[in-house]
Amino acid sequence: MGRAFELLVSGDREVWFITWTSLRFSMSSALIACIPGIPLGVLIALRRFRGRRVLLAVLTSLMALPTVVVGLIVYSLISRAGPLGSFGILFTPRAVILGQAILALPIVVSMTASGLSSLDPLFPEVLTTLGASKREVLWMSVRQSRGAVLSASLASFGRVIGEVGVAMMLGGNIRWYTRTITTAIALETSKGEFELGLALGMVLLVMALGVNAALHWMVRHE
Amino acid sequence: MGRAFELLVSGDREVWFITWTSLRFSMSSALIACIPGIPLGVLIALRRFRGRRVLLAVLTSLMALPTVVVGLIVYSLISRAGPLGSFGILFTPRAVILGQAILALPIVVSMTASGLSSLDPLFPEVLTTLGASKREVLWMSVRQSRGAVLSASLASFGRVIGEVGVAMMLGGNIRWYTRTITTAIALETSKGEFELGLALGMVLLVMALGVNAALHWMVRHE
Amino acid sequence: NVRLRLATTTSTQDSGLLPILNPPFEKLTGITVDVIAVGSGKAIKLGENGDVDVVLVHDRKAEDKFVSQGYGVNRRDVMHNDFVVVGPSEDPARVAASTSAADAFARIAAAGAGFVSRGDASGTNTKELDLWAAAQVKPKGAWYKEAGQGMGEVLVMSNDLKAYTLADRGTWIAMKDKLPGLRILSEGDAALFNPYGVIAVNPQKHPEVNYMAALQYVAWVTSVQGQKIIREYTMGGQQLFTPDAVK
Amino acid sequence: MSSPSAPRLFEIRGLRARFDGRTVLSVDSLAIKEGEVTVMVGENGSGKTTLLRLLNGLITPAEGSVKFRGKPVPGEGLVAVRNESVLVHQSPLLFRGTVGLNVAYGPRIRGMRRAEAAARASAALRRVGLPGFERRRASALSGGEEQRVSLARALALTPRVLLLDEPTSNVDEQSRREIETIIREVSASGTTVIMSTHNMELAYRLCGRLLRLDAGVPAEVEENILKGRIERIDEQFAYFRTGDALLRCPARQGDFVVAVLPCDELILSRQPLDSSARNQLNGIVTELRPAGSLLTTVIDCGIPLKALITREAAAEIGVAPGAACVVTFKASAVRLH
Amino acid sequence: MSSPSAPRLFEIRGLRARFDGRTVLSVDSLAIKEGEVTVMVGENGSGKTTLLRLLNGLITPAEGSVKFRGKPVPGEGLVAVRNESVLVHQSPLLFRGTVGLNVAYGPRIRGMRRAEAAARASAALRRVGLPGFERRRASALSGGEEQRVSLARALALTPRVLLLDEPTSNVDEQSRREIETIIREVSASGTTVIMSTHNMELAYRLCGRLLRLDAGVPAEVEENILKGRIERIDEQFAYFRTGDALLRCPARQGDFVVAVLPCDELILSRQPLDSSARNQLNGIVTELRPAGSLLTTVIDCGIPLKALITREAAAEIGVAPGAACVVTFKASAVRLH
Ligand SMILES: Nc1ncnc2c1ncn2[C@@H]1O[C@H](COP(=O)(O)OP(=O)(O)OP(=O)(O)O)[C@@H](O)[C@H]1O
Ligand SMILES: Nc1ncnc2c1ncn2[C@@H]1O[C@H](COP(=O)(O)OP(=O)(O)OP(=O)(O)O)[C@@H](O)[C@H]1O
Ligand SMILES: [Mg+2]
Ligand SMILES: [Mg+2]
Repeated sequence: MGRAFELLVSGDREVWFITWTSLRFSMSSALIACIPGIPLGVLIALRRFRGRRVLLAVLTSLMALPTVVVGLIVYSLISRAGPLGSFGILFTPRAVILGQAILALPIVVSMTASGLSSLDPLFPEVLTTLGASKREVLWMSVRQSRGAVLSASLASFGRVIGEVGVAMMLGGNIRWYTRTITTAIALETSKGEFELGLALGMVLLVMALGVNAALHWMVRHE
Repeated sequence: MGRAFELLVSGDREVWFITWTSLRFSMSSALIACIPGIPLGVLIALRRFRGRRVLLAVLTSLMALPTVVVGLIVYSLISRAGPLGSFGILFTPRAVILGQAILALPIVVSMTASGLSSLDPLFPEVLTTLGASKREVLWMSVRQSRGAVLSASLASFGRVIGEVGVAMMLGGNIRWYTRTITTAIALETSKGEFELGLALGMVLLVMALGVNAALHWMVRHE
Repeated sequence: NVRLRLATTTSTQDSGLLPILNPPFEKLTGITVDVIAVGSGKAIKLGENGDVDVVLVHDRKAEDKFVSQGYGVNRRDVMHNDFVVVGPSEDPARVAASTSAADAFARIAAAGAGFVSRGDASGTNTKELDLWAAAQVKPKGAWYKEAGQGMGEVLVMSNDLKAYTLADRGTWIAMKDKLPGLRILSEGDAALFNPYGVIAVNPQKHPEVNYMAALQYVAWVTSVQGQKIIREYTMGGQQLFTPDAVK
Repeated sequence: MSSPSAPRLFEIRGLRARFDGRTVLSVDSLAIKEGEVTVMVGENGSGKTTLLRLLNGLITPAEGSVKFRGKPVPGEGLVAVRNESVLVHQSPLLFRGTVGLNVAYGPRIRGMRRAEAAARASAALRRVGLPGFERRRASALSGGEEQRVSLARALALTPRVLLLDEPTSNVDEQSRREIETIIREVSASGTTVIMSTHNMELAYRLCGRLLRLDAGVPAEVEENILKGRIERIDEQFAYFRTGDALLRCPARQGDFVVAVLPCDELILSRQPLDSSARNQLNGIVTELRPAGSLLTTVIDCGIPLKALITREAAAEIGVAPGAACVVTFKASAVRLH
Repeated sequence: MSSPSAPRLFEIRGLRARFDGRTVLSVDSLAIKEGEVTVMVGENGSGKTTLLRLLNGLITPAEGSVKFRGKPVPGEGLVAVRNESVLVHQSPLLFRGTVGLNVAYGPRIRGMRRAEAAARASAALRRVGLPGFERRRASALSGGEEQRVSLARALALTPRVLLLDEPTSNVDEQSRREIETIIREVSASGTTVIMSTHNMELAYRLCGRLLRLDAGVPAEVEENILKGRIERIDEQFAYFRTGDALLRCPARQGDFVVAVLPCDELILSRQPLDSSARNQLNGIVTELRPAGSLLTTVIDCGIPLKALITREAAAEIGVAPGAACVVTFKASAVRLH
């Protein structure tokens, strides 16, 4: 801990930079995942359709996919040799954000769905009879279960800010460019600099706590 | 996919071994995390105490902790130089299971708590008036929210079976001993054997799906 | 702002050489060098896929294959360092008394003392397997731990497990302060020679690669200035690499 | 019966509703006129809630059709049903947040501006006897308060069709009377009301039409429900005016608006009877129809009265459409509500 | 009033309950005897549910104490309250799974074997009129079915104290009568019943004691509630026997067990009045106590009757404890339930 604060307070420019990069990547990717993920989760929770259970099981299983595998899959798409190679986004921040968003999506969807499944089954009916359109039912369900939706978003944020596989594979851990706290930790650890790794871990934890607290506070005071 | 099945079907003994190791480690660690984690989550959900919100925020933030940091922390305890070094469990299966259980614990606790918070607030009261003791209220709450509790357990299982940091750091990725699917993927990837990495990823995914399906089925037919 | 992507092994990055070697190049040419430090195998794979412009690795067999398959052009020797056999200070296998690297390995096997192998098909791992062959030992058994990890991790493991291992000198020097239980027990054998090469990715295979910048980089590391920086780079008072391009 | 140009508000044909393979509702044919107050009664599990949900297009029938203004629901008619009708569910389900937010939700969702919707909400809350409840947390209400908020939430929409599922079950006496008044008022202003209740008093007092469900099947109502008012009261009788008839009833005080006369309490005869029964009305038989082993006879005595008689008795007295007869019943057989 | 050796079942002193800083219940002193049926009535939000929860030790009072068999609840008496009493909540909250599982839960948790508990559950379900519902999913019930299952869940425990919060609100007429019978039966077997309801008919018929809550404060009940039965009925009157008195009531048919006589419908006089009022009873004033600006007078006419009179009238007639007087009231003032 002492080391972490020393690093931050001493104004080590590089630590500040990678902290900011981590935050930027994970906020962006969690947000990008939430935009389709929350509505999708709500739909899965509220609709009864064929294959719903299977879909949920697949989503939960996807949460188990190692980050490096997600990295590999995205890599095989955006590598020069892959179908989207011409965009040349490999080893850029965009690639990391894309990969992390893909990583976050199943988490957002399945946690939102499982959170909302505890809504009273009559809830959508009550909204509907009051004149709510399908979209409004969706939106109100989110507001009604905002605790669960917040949990889902925060869990996906936590997952991406703490993951290293995608950031390493797609970002390349390039100094002053795509190096994040986690890739830096991996680097330091591989060099045997365990204390520095731990210190960076603490920085990350403090940041995650801050984001958590801020979002909880916002939702509470909405 | 093709490659993965080829590997499994061709009876590659090593692939079977690492698959079994992965399953063994993650089942054990998820189970170990659930034993204190589920009751703790239920307590946090049902009791109103000071610092409850803070505790929840910390737990959610802990989910963001990179696996390698968890690995580092446990390492610093069980390494020869650490306070528990004399047990000599570093680079053994026990070390991995211990580390993964620590990783899984905040997930189990916070997801159980958030799942149960959607129980009707009168539910414990109804149980109490029917003569349930505090322990029975706890147990019935779990059964009542078994979907949420199952999700929590499966999420923690998914997290540990898909993680690589702890397994690598504490298990050492030792062939025929502590090598798991994820550490094998990391190894193959570092060798540039991307396809093999992907194939192993698919093996893992299929396994996670199997466990998910089995548990869902069990809970449904309880 | 031109960016050049360099895939390299972790040893060049972790030893601190590249952070010294690259800035003068960047200043000189205005090209930003993105260093992607991975295992040798992965670095070459990235080159094959055209995801990087230039590779700097140490695995002669893989490099030659890379060039012969047409993925890489203009391979140049850059520098070398060497491998050392490290092990517990107590030296239960009496490796310190060995006459050659192969002899050292034979002693380890004979004593059944712990040995941690990289097991990751890296240059170091390839070299290690060659040495086992030379010692006429099939490494197998509880004493032989295939870790499948990077050099740093394997050194840490050896330290903890009180086991022997083969390490490149650069990483050893960089990390030896954190490895109180280990010391060099065998070194200097010609068989432990570890050459690094730089290869530009073939623009005919991958037209998108920044071939011009890659050539400039190859030119820089093999230039007199570049080689001087390599020669003068020391850590803990020890020279880490010996330049090969300019004698 | 209905003129073909003006379709009934709701028309039901061959309707079947099933849950888990069990048929819980089975209505062959039913029409509901605009402006009417239809009250559904029936045992627990007889399908009242299910029918209301079907009418509101919230669930889909297993067989048959519900038509709203001639268009099928769910289907073409769904938009119209959504726009014109609101169902107040049996168990009030309030959203998190304040009571005001709950009640203003409907108007807001239909595009009303915030201030206007809030004003509507306040008015609706005042109407159900909960003035000033706007800022209370919806989760911190008593059972009856919840139920009244849920009614207010529907009233705030001023719907053309109001579907109420047991709106007074948890409500106190005073509020029950107020809700009765509300239903009278909205009905007077042209709103169609379809409600279910177990409170027979409320059912009798409000119904334009009483619908009894028996295990999912509409059943004949075996009572004469006569709207009217007490004309005078003496120590012996209350005199209840309904249409052209004046009925002698037990002398009770109260604001009674309906007299209920069970069909099997009516005695038919050709000549006036010499009995202690204090009500005798002359009438003409207009209809005869079988009702199980008995016959339902409709007699026009200025008001139409239904009587249940055995087939033998009918033959003996010579009951046939067009025949004159005398209807006799005791004062104590008349139940005032 | 009570003998010191036998403490009342419940004793309340200076009780205050608060939610969000608002005092919603304020009972200075109240005792409930064992074996009695206490019925609570009062407006929505008057604190009935809150009082029941306090009695069951489910919430903690802000001030004051509830004692069960002399021991404070929550506190020393909690174990006893838990063992002997069950509260049926206002909104039935069933667990997932089958109805059988719900009803057998209580017996199971108290250590009964599975088969025995299942048998108990079946018996309880039969008792509430839901035989064969054991295997139904608890989430697939109608509103009234849910409520009856929740009652059965409590009955399966055969508690010594049964706390019922509006047990008949969603229940059909027939079942309401059955529940009334159940309450009579459990009460006859010695169980203490404390219930809340908005159904005044049920309240009057069942109550051993009627407790009216007015904004959280127990209020005087301004009615004479006279238990008894119809002795005979003629075309003019029903004759209701209560204690030594025979009351003339409006002639209505039905199974009436209670006559309710509002206190302000009684006229007191020294001499028999020559009026059309058909009930005149002679009695002796036993008590006089102020009730706002009026006086509550208790007259022993074989049965104790309460009358509300003005202070002037009291002075004029000379109403004082021990004085003889005549109580007069109209037949139509008597409400039979
Ligand atoms: N979601 C459901 N799934 C399965 N069965 C159901 C469901 N809802 C209702 N039922 C069953 O359908 C039947 C009709 O239920 P419905 O709710 O329409 O009755 P109701 O007349 O409203 O009764 P109540 O007076 O108790 O409210 C009942 O037997 C009930 O058990
Ligand atoms: N959990 C709560 N939080 C805050 N206020 C509450 C809560 N529960 C009840 N209240 C308030 O306390 C008062 C008394 O409520 P209570 O439920 O005891 O009333 P009640 O007599 O049972 O009414 P009802 O007849 O409607 O069931 C009400 O004004 C209600 O709004
Ligand atoms: Mg219903
Ligand atoms: Mg209540």
